[in-house]
Amino acid sequence: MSTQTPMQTTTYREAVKEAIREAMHMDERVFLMGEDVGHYGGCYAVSKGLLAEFGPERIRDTPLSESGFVGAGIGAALGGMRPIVEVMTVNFSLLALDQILNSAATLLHMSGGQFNVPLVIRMATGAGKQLAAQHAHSLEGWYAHIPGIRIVSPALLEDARGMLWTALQDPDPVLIFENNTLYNMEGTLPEKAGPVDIDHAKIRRPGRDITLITYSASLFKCLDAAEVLAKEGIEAEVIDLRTLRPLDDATYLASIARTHRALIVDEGWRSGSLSAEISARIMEQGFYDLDLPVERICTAEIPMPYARHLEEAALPRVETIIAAVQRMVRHG
Amino acid sequence: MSTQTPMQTTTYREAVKEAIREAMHMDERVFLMGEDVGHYGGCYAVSKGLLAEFGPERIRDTPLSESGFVGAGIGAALGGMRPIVEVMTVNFSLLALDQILNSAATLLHMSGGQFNVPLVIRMATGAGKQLAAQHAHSLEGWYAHIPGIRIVSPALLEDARGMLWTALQDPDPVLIFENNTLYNMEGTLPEKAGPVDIDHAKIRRPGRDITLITYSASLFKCLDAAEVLAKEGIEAEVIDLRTLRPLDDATYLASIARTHRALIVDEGWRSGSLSAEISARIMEQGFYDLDLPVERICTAEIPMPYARHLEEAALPRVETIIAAVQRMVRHG
Amino acid sequence: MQTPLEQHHAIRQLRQMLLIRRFEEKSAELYSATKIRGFLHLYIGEEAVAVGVMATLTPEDAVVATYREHGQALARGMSAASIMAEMYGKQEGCSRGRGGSMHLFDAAIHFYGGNAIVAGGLPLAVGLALADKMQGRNRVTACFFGDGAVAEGDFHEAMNLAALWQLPVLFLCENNLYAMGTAICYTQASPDIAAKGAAYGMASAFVDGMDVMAVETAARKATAFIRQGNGPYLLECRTYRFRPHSMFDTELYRTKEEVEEWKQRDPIEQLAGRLREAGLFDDQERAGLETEVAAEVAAAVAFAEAGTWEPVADLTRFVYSERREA
Amino acid sequence: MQTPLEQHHAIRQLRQMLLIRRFEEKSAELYSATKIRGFLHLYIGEEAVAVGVMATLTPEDAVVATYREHGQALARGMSAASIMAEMYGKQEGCSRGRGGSMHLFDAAIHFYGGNAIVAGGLPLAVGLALADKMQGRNRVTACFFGDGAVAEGDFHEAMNLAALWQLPVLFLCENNLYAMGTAICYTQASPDIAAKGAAYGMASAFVDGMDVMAVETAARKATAFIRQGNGPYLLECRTYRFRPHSMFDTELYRTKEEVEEWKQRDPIEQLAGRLREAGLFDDQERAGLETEVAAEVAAAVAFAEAGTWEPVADLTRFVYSERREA
Ligand SMILES: Cc1ncc(C[n+]2csc(CCOP(=O)(O)OP(=O)(O)O)c2C)c(N)n1
Ligand SMILES: Cc1ncc(C[n+]2csc(CCOP(=O)(O)OP(=O)(O)O)c2C)c(N)n1
Ligand SMILES: [Mg+2]
Ligand SMILES: [Mg+2]
Repeated sequence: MSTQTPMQTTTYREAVKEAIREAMHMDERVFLMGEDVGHYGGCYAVSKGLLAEFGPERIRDTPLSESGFVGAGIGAALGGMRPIVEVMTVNFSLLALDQILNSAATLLHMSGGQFNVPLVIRMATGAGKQLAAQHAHSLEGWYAHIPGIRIVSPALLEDARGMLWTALQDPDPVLIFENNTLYNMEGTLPEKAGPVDIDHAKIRRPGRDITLITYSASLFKCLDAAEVLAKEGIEAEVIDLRTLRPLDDATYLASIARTHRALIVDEGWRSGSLSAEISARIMEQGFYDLDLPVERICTAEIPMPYARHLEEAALPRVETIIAAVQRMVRHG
Repeated sequence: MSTQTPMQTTTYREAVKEAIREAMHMDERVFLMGEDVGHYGGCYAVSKGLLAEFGPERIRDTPLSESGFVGAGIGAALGGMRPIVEVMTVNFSLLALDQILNSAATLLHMSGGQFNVPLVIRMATGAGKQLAAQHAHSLEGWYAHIPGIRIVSPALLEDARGMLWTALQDPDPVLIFENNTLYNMEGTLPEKAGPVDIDHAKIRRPGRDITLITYSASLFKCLDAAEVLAKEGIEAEVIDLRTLRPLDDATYLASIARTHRALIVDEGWRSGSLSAEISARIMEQGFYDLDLPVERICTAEIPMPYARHLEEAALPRVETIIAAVQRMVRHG
Repeated sequence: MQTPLEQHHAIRQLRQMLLIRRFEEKSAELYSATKIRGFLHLYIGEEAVAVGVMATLTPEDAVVATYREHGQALARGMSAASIMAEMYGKQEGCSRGRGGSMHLFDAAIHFYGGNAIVAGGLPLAVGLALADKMQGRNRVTACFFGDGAVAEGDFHEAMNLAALWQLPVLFLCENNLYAMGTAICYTQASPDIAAKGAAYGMASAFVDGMDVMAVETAARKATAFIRQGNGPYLLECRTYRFRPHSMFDTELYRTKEEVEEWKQRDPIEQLAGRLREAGLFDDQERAGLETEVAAEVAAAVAFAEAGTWEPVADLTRFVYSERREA
Repeated sequence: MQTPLEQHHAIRQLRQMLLIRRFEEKSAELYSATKIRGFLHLYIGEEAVAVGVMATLTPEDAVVATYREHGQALARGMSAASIMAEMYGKQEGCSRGRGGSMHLFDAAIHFYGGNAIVAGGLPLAVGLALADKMQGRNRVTACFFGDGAVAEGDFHEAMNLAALWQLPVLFLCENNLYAMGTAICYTQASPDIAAKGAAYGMASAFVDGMDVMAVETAARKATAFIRQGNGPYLLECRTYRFRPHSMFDTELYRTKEEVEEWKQRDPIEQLAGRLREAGLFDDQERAGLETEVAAEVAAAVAFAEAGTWEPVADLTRFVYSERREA
C-alpha cells in the first residue's frame, strides 16, 4: 500500500463543482443561488447535476435580479445560512455593486460589530472568448479596493477545489473570481483534496532573476514565459497572489529582495488596476531592493473588442511578458 | 476705467449653479435631471431657483431610480440632447454603475465609432459631515479605472465654474465630482468667468523641496500644510490634478524632476486608489528622479464611521501631511 | 377598546407614540446644539405606523428599517438611551457610535438596521425571510420603506423574489407623499402603491397611517396571513411627516397649509381624543404619561452625555470580524 | 389579405422571416466552422415578432435591441452582409468587428444596438424618447427585451419613467418562456407580463407572437396609440425559440416534445400555409423566395469572407471620440 494520496485527473470546472458539493454535504446551511444554476446546470456547467442531487431549495435558480438576489444572499447570511451566490459574470455584478459595497461590506462596521455577513459570492471573470465589451472585463482587482470584503481568485485546480470551504468559514463576505478560460483546464488533484488557506500568496516557480507577480489565468502565461526564459538562462520567480484583498505583501517583497526586479502581470485595465497598488506598495516597502523600476503588463484600456485579433492584442500575452523580462534583466 | 476684470465674491455652490445656468442659456439641448433637483432645489441647494427660471422640463425631478435615469441620460445624449445628470452622491451612483460602465463607456466602441455619448454626470463625493458608511465615500479615483469616460474633480471656484461647459463640449461621457465639503467655500471669481480646460493638472503653489499631488478637497489640506512648512523653510510644490482620467502625467513628472520627492494625498481608500496609479506611474516614468520612495496619505480602509473623532482620524489631515513631508525632506 | 386589556393596550400605544415624539423633539434640539450631527430624519407625524405595526410582531420576528428609523427602533423596543448615545457618537450607543442616526442596529431584538440606501433593505429582508423559510423558523420579517423607495429597481426585484418564493415578508410602505422634496406625483406614474402588489400576485392593502389602531388591525391581518404560510404581504400606510425631510430641508416644495391640514390628523391627538371621549383618559393621565416619557428622554440624554468616545486606536475595528469560525 | 397591397405585404413579410431563418441557419453552421465566435443567440422561431413590429415603424423611428438581435436588425433593414461581416469580426461589419453578434449597430437606420446586459436597453430607450419629446420629434422608440428582463430592476425603473413622463416608447417583450434555461415559472411570481403595465398605468396588451399578422396588427395599434401622444405602451409577444439559448446550451431544462409542439406553430409555415390556402402562393413561389433569400445569405457570407481585419495598430480607437466639438 502506497503512502501517497491517490491522484485523479479532473478539470477546474469539476474542482469547483466538487467544492460546492462537499460544502453542501458538510454544512446544511450552505446553498447555491444564482441565475441558471439549477435547471440549466450553470452557465459554465459548474453546477450541472447538483439540482438533482440537492433539490431546488438548495440549488436555487433566481430570476435576473442581480441586486435582489445578492441582497437576499446578504440577508440569508444574516439569518444564519451560508449562501454561495453565483453571479454569472463580473460584468453583471455591477448591478449588485450597491448591495456589495454599501451593505455586505459595511454592515459589520455600521452595526458596531453586531452583524457580520458570512456570504460567499462566486463570479466568472476575464476575457479570451470573444465575448466583447459587456461580457469580458476583469474587474476583480478593482473590487479589491473595497474594505470589508475579501477577494480570492484561484488559478490552480487545488485552489479552485480548496478555497470555497475556507471562504465559507470566513465570518465576512468573500468574493471568489473564476477566470472563464480556466474551466476546461485539466490537471490532477489528490482524491481527498480539501480546503486551502486563503491568507498567503504562493511561489509557483522559484527563480533568482526577476519576480513575476500575477494571479488567475495570467499565472499560466507567466509560467509559460518563465519556461521560455529559462532556456535563455533567465530564471523568473512566479508568484500567484491567490488572494487579492488583503494582499500578502510579505511574499512578493521577500522575493524582490532576492531578485531585485519585478514585473506585474494583471488582466485588468492598467490604470487603477491591482497592479498599480502592488507597484505602489513595492515603491513604499521595497524601493531600496529594486535594481530598476517595477513594470506592469495589463490589458489595453479599451472596452474589449469582439474581433479575435484585437482581443488577443488587448490582453497580456506570453510574448510581451518574455520581451519585458528580457529587457528588464538585460538592463539592470 | 480699469482693464482688470471685475471680481465678485461667491461660493463653490454658486459657481456650480452659475455654470449650469449659463449652459442652459447657451445651449437649449442642455437640461438638468436628477433626484430633488427641481422642487427641493437640489440636495446641496445647487439648483435652487433653476426650476423657476427654466421650468420642469429642463430642471427635471426624477424618481429614485439611479440606474433608470442615468440610463435615460445616456439615451437622451444619443438622441441629441446634452443632459447633465445629477446623482445625489457617489455612494448612490453604484446603483447606476452598470449603465455607466457597460453602456455609457462602451457604446462608442461597441458601435465601431457610430454612437458617442455626450453626457455629463455630476455627483457629490467625500466625507467630513459625519454621514457614515453609506454616504461618505470618495470613489471618484476608483471610477478613474474605467476607459471611455473622463473624470474631473474641481477644487477651485474657477474650476467649479468653468469645467461644466468644457465637459458639455466633450463628445464622450464626463463625470464631475464635487466634494460636498466645498459647496460653502467662499472666494472670488471674475464676473465673466468662463470655461476652463480639462486637460491639464495645475501647479497651485510652486516649491522646490517636494511635490504634493492631490485634487479636490485635499488640495486645501495640502495648501495649508505647505503654508506651515514654508515657515520652516520647506517649500512644497502643490499640484491639483483636476482631471483624474486621463491623468496629466507630464505636470507631476516635471515637478518631481525638480523636487525629487513626491507625496500623494488622496481621500480615497488607500488600496487601489488613484494614488496607487500615480505612484505606479512615477515608478515607471520618474524612478530615476526620486531621492526616496513616493508616499501616500489616504483615507483609512474602513467604512466611514459616524463619530466625529473617528471620521477625522480616518481622513487625510493637515498634520499628517506636514509630518510626512518633514520626514521625507529630512530623510532624502 | 371594549375590554380593560384593550384599554390598557391603547394607552400603551399612546405612550409609545408620545415617547417617539418627545424623543425626536429633543433630538432636534440637540441637533441645533450640535450634540447630534450628520443627517437626522424625524419621524414626527408618522408614529402610528411603527407603533401600530410593532404591536403585531413577536420578539422573534425581524425588522429591517430605514434611515428615518428612531420611531421604528423605539417602537420595536430599542432603548432610548442606546439610540441617543448612538446619535452622540458614543461607544455606549447601539452601534458603538459608528452608525449614527441612520444606522441603528440591535441584534438582541432582531433589529437589522437602519439602512441609508433607499430601498436597500428590501433585498436584505427577502434574504432574512429566505433563511427563516429554509430553516423552518416561523417568523415574519417586517421591512419598512418609503414611497420614494417604490421607484427603485430593488423594490421590484425584492417584491418579485418574495412572492415567487412565497417568503414571510411584510413589506411596509410608509407613504408620506414625498421622497425628500419630490411629491409622489413626480415619482410614481401610478401613485396607488398598494395596487402594485398585483404585478407580483402579492396580497396587499392600504391603511390610514395616522390611525394607530387601524394600522395595528391591518398589520395584524397581514402578519396573520404571512404566519399562516401564505407568502408575503404589502401594506401601504398612508401618512405624513410633519417636519422637514432632514435638518437641512427648507421645505420649498410644500405649503404650510398642507402641513397644517395633516397636523389636524396627528396620530397622538387622535388616539388621545378617542380615549378621552371613551372616558378612559383625562388631562391628569396625559400629564402622567408626559412626565414618564420626559423622564425617559432625559435619562437617555444623560446616558448619552455620560457616554465615552471609542479610542481612536480602535479606528480600524469592525471592518473584518475578529475571528474566523473554527 | 383582401387587397393586392395586403397580399404583396404578406409575401414581403414572409420573405423577411425566411431571410432571418436562413441567415441564422447559416450563422449556426459558420459558428461550428469557427468563422463566427463568441456568443451566438439565434432568433429562429421568433421571427414573427421582429418582422411584425418593424412593419409598423417609420424610417425615423428608433430601435433598441437585445443580444438576440439578428432578426431585429434584419427586419429593421440592416444589410445581411454588414451583419455577417460583423460576426466574422471584419472591419466591414456594421460595428467594424468590434461588437460581434451581440452588438449590431446602425446609425443610418436608428438602430441603437445590440445590448448584452439584460434589460440594459430599457433606460436607454426611455432617454431616446425623452430626447424626442423634448425636441418635439414625433417618433417612436421600439425597445425589445425578453421575459427574463422583466425581473430586472431596470425594467421597473424604465417603465415607471416612461409612463410618468408619457414618453413615446413601445416596450416590446419577446416572451419566449425562458430566460436562458430558467422557465418563466421560476422567474416571475406572476407570469402575466402584459398585466404588469397596470402598475405603471401603462397601456398594454399581449399577442400571439407566432403569428406575424397578429403581431403587426397589435403593434400598429400600439404605435398609433403612441404617435397620438398617449404615452408608452407595453406589448407582450408570446413566442418561443426553437433553438438552444446559445451555442453552448445543452437544453436540459425543456423537453423535445415541448419544442416540437411549438414548432407546429412555426411562424413561417403558418403564414405560408395561409397564403397557400388563400391561393396566393404556391411551391414555385416558395422556391423562388428561397432562392432569393439563399442568394442574399450567400452574398452576405461572401462579403464577410472578403472582409478585412482592422489593423491592430488601431486597437485603442473608439474609446474616446476623435475630436471634441468646436
Ligand atoms: C439610493 C439612494 N438614493 C438617494 C438617496 C438620498 N435620499 C435619502 S432619503 C431620500 C428620499 C426617500 O424618500 P422615501 O423613500 O419616500 O422615504 P421618506 O424619507 O419619505 O421617509 C433620498 C432621495 C439615498 N439615501 N439612497
Ligand atoms: C444583467 C445580465 N445578467 C445575466 C446575463 C446573462 N444572460 C444572457 S441572456 C440571459 C437570459 C435572458 O432571457 P430573456 O430576457 O428572456 O431573453 P431571451 O434570451 O429569452 O431572448 C441571461 C441570464 C446578462 N447578459 N445580463
Ligand atoms: Mg416618503
Ligand atoms: Mg426569454
